[in-house]
Amino acid sequence: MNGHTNHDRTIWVGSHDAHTLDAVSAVNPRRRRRIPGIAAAVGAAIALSACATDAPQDTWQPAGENAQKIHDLQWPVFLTAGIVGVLVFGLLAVTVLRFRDKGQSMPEQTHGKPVIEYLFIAIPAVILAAIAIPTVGVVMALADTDDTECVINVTGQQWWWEYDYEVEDDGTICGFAPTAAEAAPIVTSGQLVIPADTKVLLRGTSRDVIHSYWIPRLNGKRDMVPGRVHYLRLSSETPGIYAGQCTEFCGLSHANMRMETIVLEPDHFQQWLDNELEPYTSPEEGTLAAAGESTFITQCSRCHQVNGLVDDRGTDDPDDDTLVVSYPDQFVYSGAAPNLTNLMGRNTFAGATFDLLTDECRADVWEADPEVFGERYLAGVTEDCLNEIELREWLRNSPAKKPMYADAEMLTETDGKTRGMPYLALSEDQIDELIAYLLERK
Amino acid sequence: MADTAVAPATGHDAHDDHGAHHSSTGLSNNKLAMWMFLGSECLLFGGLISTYMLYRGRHSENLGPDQVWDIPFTSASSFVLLMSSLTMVLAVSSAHRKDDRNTKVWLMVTALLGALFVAGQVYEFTTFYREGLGFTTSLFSSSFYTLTGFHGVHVTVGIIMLTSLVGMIGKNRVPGDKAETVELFGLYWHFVDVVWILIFTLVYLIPA
Amino acid sequence: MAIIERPTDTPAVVSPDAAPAVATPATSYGVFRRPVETTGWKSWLFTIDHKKLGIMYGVVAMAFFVIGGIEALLIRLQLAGPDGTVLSADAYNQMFTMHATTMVFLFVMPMAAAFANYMVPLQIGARDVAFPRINAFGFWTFLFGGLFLNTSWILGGAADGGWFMYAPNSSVAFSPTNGVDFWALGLQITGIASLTGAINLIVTVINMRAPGMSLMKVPIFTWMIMVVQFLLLFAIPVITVALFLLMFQRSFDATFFSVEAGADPLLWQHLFWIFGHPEVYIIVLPAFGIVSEVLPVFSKKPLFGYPLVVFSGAAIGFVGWGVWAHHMFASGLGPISVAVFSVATMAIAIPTGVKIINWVMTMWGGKLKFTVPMLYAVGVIVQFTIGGLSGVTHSVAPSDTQQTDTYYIVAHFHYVIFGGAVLGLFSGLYYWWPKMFGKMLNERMGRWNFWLTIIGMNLTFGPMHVLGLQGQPRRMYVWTENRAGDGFFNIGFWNLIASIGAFVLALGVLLFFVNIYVSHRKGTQKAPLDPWDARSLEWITTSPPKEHNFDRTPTVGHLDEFFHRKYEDRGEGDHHDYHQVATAEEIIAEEEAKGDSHIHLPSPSYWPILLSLALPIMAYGVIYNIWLIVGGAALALLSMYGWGMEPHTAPDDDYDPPAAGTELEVAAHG
Amino acid sequence: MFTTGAKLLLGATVASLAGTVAYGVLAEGTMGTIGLVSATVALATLAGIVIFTRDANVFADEPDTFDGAAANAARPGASMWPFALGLAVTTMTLGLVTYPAIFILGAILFVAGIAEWILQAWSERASADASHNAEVRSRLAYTAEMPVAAAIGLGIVIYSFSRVMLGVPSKTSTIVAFSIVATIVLIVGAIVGANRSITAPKITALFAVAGVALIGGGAVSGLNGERHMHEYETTAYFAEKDECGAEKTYADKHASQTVAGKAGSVEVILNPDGRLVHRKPGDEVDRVGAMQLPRSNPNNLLFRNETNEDRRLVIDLAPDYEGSPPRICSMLVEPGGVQWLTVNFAVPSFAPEITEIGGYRFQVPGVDSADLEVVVP
Repeated sequence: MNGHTNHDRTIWVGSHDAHTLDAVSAVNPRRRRRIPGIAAAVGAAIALSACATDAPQDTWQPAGENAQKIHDLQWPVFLTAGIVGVLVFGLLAVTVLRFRDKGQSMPEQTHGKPVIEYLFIAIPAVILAAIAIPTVGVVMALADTDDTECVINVTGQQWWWEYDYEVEDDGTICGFAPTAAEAAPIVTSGQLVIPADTKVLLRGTSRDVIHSYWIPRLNGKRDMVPGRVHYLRLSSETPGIYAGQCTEFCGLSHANMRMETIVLEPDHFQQWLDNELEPYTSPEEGTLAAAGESTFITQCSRCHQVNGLVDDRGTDDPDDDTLVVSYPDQFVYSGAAPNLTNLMGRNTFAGATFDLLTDECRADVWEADPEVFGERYLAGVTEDCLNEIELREWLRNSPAKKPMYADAEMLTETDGKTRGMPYLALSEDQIDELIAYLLERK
Repeated sequence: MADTAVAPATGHDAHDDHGAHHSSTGLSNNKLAMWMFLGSECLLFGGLISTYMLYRGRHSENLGPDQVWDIPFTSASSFVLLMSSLTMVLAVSSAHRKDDRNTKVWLMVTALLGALFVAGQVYEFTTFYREGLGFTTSLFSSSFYTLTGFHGVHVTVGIIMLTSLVGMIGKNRVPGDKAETVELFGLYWHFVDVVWILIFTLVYLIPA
Repeated sequence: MAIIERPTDTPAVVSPDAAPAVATPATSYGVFRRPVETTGWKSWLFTIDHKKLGIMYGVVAMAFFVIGGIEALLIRLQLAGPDGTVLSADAYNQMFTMHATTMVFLFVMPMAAAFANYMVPLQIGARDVAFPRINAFGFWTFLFGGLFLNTSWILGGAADGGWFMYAPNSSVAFSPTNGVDFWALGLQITGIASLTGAINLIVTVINMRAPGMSLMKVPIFTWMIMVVQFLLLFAIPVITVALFLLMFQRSFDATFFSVEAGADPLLWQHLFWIFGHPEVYIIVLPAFGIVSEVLPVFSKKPLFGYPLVVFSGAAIGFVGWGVWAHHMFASGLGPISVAVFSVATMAIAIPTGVKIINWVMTMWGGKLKFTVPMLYAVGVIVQFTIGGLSGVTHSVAPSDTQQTDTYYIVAHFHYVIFGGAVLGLFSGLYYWWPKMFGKMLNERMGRWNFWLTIIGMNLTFGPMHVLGLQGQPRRMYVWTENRAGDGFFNIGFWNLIASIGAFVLALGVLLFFVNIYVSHRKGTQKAPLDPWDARSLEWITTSPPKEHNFDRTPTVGHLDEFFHRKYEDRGEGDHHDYHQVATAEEIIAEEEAKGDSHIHLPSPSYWPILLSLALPIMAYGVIYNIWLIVGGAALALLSMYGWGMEPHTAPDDDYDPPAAGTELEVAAHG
Repeated sequence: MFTTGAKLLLGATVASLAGTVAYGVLAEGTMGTIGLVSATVALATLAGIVIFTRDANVFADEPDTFDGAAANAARPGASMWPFALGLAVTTMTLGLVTYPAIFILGAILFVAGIAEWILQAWSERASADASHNAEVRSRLAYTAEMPVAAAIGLGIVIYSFSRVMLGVPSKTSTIVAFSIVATIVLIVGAIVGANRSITAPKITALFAVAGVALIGGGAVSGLNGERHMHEYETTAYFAEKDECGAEKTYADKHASQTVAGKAGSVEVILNPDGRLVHRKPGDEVDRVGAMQLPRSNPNNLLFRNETNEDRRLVIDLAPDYEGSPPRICSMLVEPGGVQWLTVNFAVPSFAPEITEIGGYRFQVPGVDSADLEVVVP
């Protein structure tokens, strides 16, 4: 800038001449070039960045059928927009350079030429029509759900996602028949597991406010609105983890409402399914985990369901066990808490915000090649890989780790129900027990 | 809306006389403004009516519209409101004839008919409430009371304006052109009537 | 003052030394006297002069601009690095909600209102707006509404649901503080201000044009303002309905947005965006008007295709009503609706493109002088084009489902609102400053101001395109390295750049305030009457204009009336040869000489400000105590009746001293 | 020579005396009587002093008059406000010992009296010209008086008349009463408009008579109480009484059959062969198998009846579960009609209390084949 300022003269000379500002018109022409220059730089930066990094939520790296359709539609639009931009800025640059005041005489006072004007209406109209036609086509194609092969229900709540897999009329789940166990609905959270090469239809709703389900590399986003059911197609050929994030502002911890979609080869998906349907096994008597089971029943099971967990405390008769059924709607405003039956089969927790895996183990899974990904994912969280620090912090005081409306006294409007997990005042021993117990949930 | 316009910019001494307004369109500022205001009001009622139309069927286990309506009564009160439009016309024409006495009489009659209409609405609301349809009972009831309530408030404001106008004419304190002021109030009043016809048709007559 | 006795033999450009005559009042009304002060705080508090109100609009809007800017800086500080700790999640949510609300409702709209108030009557040769007291009411209502809204910061926390305030997140259960109540009521109040302003300005433009000024000779800025006022006229009632529903929901237990009762949360979205989309044009069209005024002046050419620019403005206004659902492409509308709204949205790019091309063509073949207002105007062309083109990319609905609610959208609308509206408003500030205050803003400072702003805004908002395309959603109080990607140019890098840019931008804006100070220091010279060689009617009067604007109502024969009075084409056929036949001084002196001797202006009044004051009182009542509503309503009723029965021009004996034909106009500023 | 102050105090004394007598006769209680007697005595004393000192005014016949003396000011006009104020104070005192409503009435009178008095006092000082002063007073006074008068008048008409209508014994007679009153208003208006010999006082008298009649009618109706109104039973009420049968009940009278905004809803359809099927958004076909719905979520369902008879949808929920009804049923839906239904499953279907009742099942009374299982995971 300093190089230019010396061309600025005193602002204006205070005469009463009507043309007093001629003085300021002498400006370095180089400055003019900056405007299109900056524009070009910004454009270049955008183009550059699209392939420069490997952000997990990059919208320009489609890995699913619908994302690909969107991408095929959008890049020509971006290109067209870029070309139009360059043309406009070029014209502007020429104008600015050519017609700046060099002492020429007063230009003709023309109000325009109709031909030019109509031309400039026609050109954008044609360009936009060319964009509009494929757009309508893709909109219709994306809404087509005729060939659905697998239906999964998705329910959003503050601030995590719940998935439940329906049992179809023919007794399959997502087109797969369970090998050993009888088919039953599977309820998970945070990480959605889908088979590769399968046209999955998510049927989403919400328990409280509007959330939006978005896995950028697989498809565009879709709002999940309470009281309505919206659907979204996901499908991918490539096994792997696809990251996403809730994109409709949903209150305090909106930033901490994430999700992942896991794409597994059909074999691996079958394994995962069977594992999910495996009957519950209690930890061995006398272990830390067994103590953890009791702690879980007293401290956690009011909200968190572990399928098949029975409460045999206080009874001698082994047949007199009561099935532990959680009633989160009495404690949590949205009426739900994540199902923890197979917590360690996933590798994130608390709305997919925190990792259950240590950084190293995480990288192993997240950056695995498609061929080995399935195995690594299905291995779940082992004791060595457990990210104990964050899990411990979470159990110690969850609202401090992730902002939540967890203080029931503040929430007179919700009948004292919390939004999110409250502070439970667990002792360090109890936390040890719980971690041991949870490690076996896979 | 009771502001009196600045003399439009023709700026000669002749126009200092407030009666002789002259504008680019020939319409007085006040009248133009009233039309604009009413245009805006159309969208207000449009929004409220849309809300009602969306929610009229949403009362899964509670009272629905067709159960509580008393169409004969509402027809009678609608007729009363329509009559008030007629008397308003008479008031405006008296005002144009510079007949203060009859202007006052007809304005008063209009106000009274309006008051009867509002009284009818109060009666109707009370009946509905006693029959179990509270403001928060269902989406249908909330949107019904909101829509008709907004209309009732418009009528009430109109009545207060009319009676005040009677008072102001009596005390000779109407600023500006008296006939025009009466006409403006008339515009507003007719608008409120027309909206009621719309509400009566959409809300009461067309079966859900 | 109501009545101005203007001695016709003394030109008013030369301020007479004679002090206003002091006369003892024959009668005094004491407390019943109408306010008559022409100087001091009372002259501002009770004024109904459109110019004073315009200035106050501007000052208040600038104050809110600073507040909104500070909120923006805090947001950028929080996001400069991963897992920011500057703000808590709660504070952050309030911050971005109030940043948007403040910038849209309390800065850009009132700033446009400032210019509209000040310039429209001048541009159409009127002495004031049609309803000066309603004008005053509008300003005070806006001010009190804005203050009311901001008091939520100290009364338990501001609104935290985003400026779009989607239901059901706005319900009491999800937003238990009073923030949303303040927001809803505050917007309701400022909405009243906008609505009254809209009616007032429409009537003014339609009815009060100078003789000879047909609609197609109305200056383009005034035209755009009129389009905006029509948009406001029809958009405000829709948001009013939505806000009422929200208020009933929160304060009176209605169930309009309670899903348990069967409500459809999309109702709010439809109502909000039916208002919200026209709002976008409400924000940007005034700036388009300013740019369309500034470019011809500094190109020394008339606006290229004036009728087309007018019609495209009107077309934008019309089509703007049919595209609201493009904010809802991800909301789960059916594919048919999505397709229709997608195409309609593309259609709106055509009139917008027309404007840009017409601007460039205005400059083509001109004699361009790059003064600061011109720089800003060219800045608008460039920045708005970028914003417009990125807009086209997400008018493509499938593409939008990837981009909506990400930083790409943030980038887009900041290019449109900052690059279009705010730069345009700054152009207007520099251009009209000498008209409004009689002093030129420092050009050198102005250049620094401009370039820092431009660099700052591109540094801030440019990287946001990248952030959005890399998948960073909006409204997140933290971002995490886990999702930032690898490499140097990852999300972290661009976030940091954006934050740095925000401070450069802040510095640029700060320079504007420094410039005001520098330009108004003692000893700076008065601005010439026609510093820019301007073309429109507002320059055919003194700077700043007298209270009655024009000594004689100008008669208009051309679109660029002032230009045609100054220049004469002596060429023949296709050959043009323009000669200056008169200077501004001569033209104004002539108007002066033929001026009206007895001009009636409406008198100041207590009632508008009192009535405005009643509104926030009632609003506090809705939140805290029903008796406040009663008290506020009583004050409102009293003020309305007082207003209704007050003659708009006070009788002469209401004045202290009475107007006796001895007074001369003294410039209020300078 | 009663000055303003004297008038105030005398008024207060008289009213206070009346209050004392009334209280002494009607109510029993020494404290109240003592208080009122003391007040009367005190007020009487003050009144005496003020009368004696003539409000501290200086009169023209006294020797030491000078220009600035208050006596030289224009003589204040007659005023009713001091008396009103006195009355107000007494009413308030009375209210304190009797009913709060009387106190509030007195307080309103008090505030209004003070305001009007101050206004009058101010305006009288404006100039020496009384008519001018009246004009000045009206400027502010009308702004308050007119809306208050209009609102009070309006309130009386609306309130009294709506009471009358509520008191009328039947709905039909309400309509008749309403029409008659409206017709009278119109006819009287027409007569007054046409007959110019009817003067303002006559009109005022007419209004007064009509007003008294209306208030009287309203008061009588108010005291008599409203006519009995039958509260509609809702289907929730019937569900509670286990009456969600196939037959028509009172709640089904005129039940609404259309619902706006159907997109995004789950539909439960009773198809022509008498089977219950369901369809969710994104599905192209009707499904007959179990329908899965999320737990603890207000599920908005549309029940569509495609048979030829009126049918309703019923579902049993968890018995005795806090906050949820044991059974939900829709209204009777006409052939082709639609009914909105919100169902919230608080407990999963594997919970013992649900497996006991055989799981969640949508059923249609009278159609045995209609049975749709709902799985709530």
